[in-house]
Amino acid sequence: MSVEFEYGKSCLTAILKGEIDHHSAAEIRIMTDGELGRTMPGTLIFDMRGVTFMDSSGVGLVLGRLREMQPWGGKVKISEPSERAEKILRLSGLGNLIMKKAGTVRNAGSK
Amino acid sequence: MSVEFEYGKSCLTAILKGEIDHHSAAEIRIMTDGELGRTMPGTLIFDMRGVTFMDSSGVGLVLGRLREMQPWGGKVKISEPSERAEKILRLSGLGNLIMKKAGTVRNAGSK
Amino acid sequence: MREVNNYMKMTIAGYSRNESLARMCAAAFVAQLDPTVEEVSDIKAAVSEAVTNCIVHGYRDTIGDIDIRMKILDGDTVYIKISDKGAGIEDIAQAMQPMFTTSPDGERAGLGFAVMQSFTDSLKVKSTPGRGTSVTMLKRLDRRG
Amino acid sequence: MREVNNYMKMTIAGYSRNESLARMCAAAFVAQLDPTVEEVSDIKAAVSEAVTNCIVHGYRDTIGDIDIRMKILDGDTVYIKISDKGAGIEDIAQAMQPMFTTSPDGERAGLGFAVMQSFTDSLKVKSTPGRGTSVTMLKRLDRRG
Ligand SMILES: Nc1ncnc2c1ncn2[C@@H]1O[C@H](COP(=O)(O)OP(=O)(O)O)[C@@H](O)[C@H]1O
Ligand SMILES: Nc1ncnc2c1ncn2[C@@H]1O[C@H](COP(=O)(O)OP(=O)(O)O)[C@@H](O)[C@H]1O
Repeated sequence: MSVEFEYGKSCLTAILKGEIDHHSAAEIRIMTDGELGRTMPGTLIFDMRGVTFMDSSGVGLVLGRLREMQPWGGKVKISEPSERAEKILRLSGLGNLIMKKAGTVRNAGSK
Repeated sequence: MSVEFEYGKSCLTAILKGEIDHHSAAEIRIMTDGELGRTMPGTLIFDMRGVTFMDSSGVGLVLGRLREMQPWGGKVKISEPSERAEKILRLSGLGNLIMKKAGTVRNAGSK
Repeated sequence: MREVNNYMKMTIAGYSRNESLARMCAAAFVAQLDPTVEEVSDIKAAVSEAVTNCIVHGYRDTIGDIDIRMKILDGDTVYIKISDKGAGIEDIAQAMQPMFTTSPDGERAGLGFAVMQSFTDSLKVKSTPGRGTSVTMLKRLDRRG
Repeated sequence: MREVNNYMKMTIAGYSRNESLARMCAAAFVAQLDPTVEEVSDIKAAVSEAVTNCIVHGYRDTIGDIDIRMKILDGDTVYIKISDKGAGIEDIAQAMQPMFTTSPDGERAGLGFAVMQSFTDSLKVKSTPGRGTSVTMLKRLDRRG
């Protein structure tokens, strides 16, 4: 698992690559919370194009960041999850956070 | 593991793809011996470019075919084994059957 | 699909880095049934959830052994049993409700059982508080070829 | 390389199709040590030889259980023990000689032990005729990073 961060206007994108399970989610959480604390973005985008596996730990990761950003009213978006990741995200009612290919990363912050 | 056969002038090439272990060697043996019996080639070439794993079962496979072709004095050549497969083949004194990239498949039958 | 009978059992240490080990071994075990990519992903997700639960809830701050048993039944059904000797579950029906979690740090979604259920054909949970928990899953693979 | 302590044990059925299962699980176990491609290949070859011997020589025409234990020692050394409860070996020194084989069909090269020896750092063989055989191998991985 690797995480890379990209900064946009009031928007932080975490580009995730590899497998998201309970083990790697802990690593992603620590790195992401570090960036969130520094930049306090209006929107955090998890870019999931490079995610090859995800279990329900991915949902916990998203819920945890939503809570983390509550103090300043930040939002979380999930960009291009695989069909399977999407299925798991929808199980938890997070389907409305998903951005499909049409709605690209660029205009997500304004949504 | 998959095996494909190519026929040349007095030369049968078995193109091996995948992993050679005791399990798959048995499958390769059955298919190859079928072709050998039909065509009785002067030379059998094992094309190992596509072999991703090989243990000592690969050596047994070669020795077994040498024996199989003894009645008509056929030879066995091994084309482009990986470095690791080569190491195992050399352990058994079969190094002289190896054809490197320079000596291509085409002129192997005349060697 | 070929008719295959097979079994394996393994014991791994309850380190979170072994979640991927468990998934990979499970995928390797079912490979011989020539499953679809989706079927392999289903099994990996279900195994991942069950093993994570042993680590997170069963053993919490300790490291214990996790047992994984896999079998092939009737040539097309994968049997998976994953068990720990950890804390156990007081109320299984409640635990299995979607979004229910006892995780204190809020990083669990309470969806482990929901994923196991939706990605397999059958899920059974047995547990004795103080003694441990086992989940048994069945997954029928599509007969092809 | 990270300092890692870990262990796993598994039991597989002695079907020849499980040779690849054993290799994949062994590779998955060492993956967390961030090994080189060569180191993984060495371990896969050594495991493949040992498991094949259990199947071919230990159990011959029967199917028995093969036990595989793996540990990480001192953060950089892989311990692998593979054992069967099969025929056993009368003369271990003779069996370990390169090119020696008791295989009747002539499809074995007698190089299993030679490969295990050349691809690992240490090989120990214990056997009791009629009771079974175990091989224990150690492989030190290069410390990188
Ligand atoms: N192996 C286990 N040992 C003890 N408790 C468990 C185990 N598996 C599940 N549980 C209990 O069931 C609850 C729900 O589990 P699950 O649906 O997987 O969600 P989550 O893991 O996200 O909490 C857990 O929070 C825990 O209380
Ligand atoms: N697990 C085992 N059980 C019984 N005999 C064994 C076992 N492993 C090895 N042997 C004996 O040692 C011999 C040499 O083994 P090896 O070097 O691996 O070559 P090969 O497997 O090609 O015969 C075998 O032919 C067999 O007689």
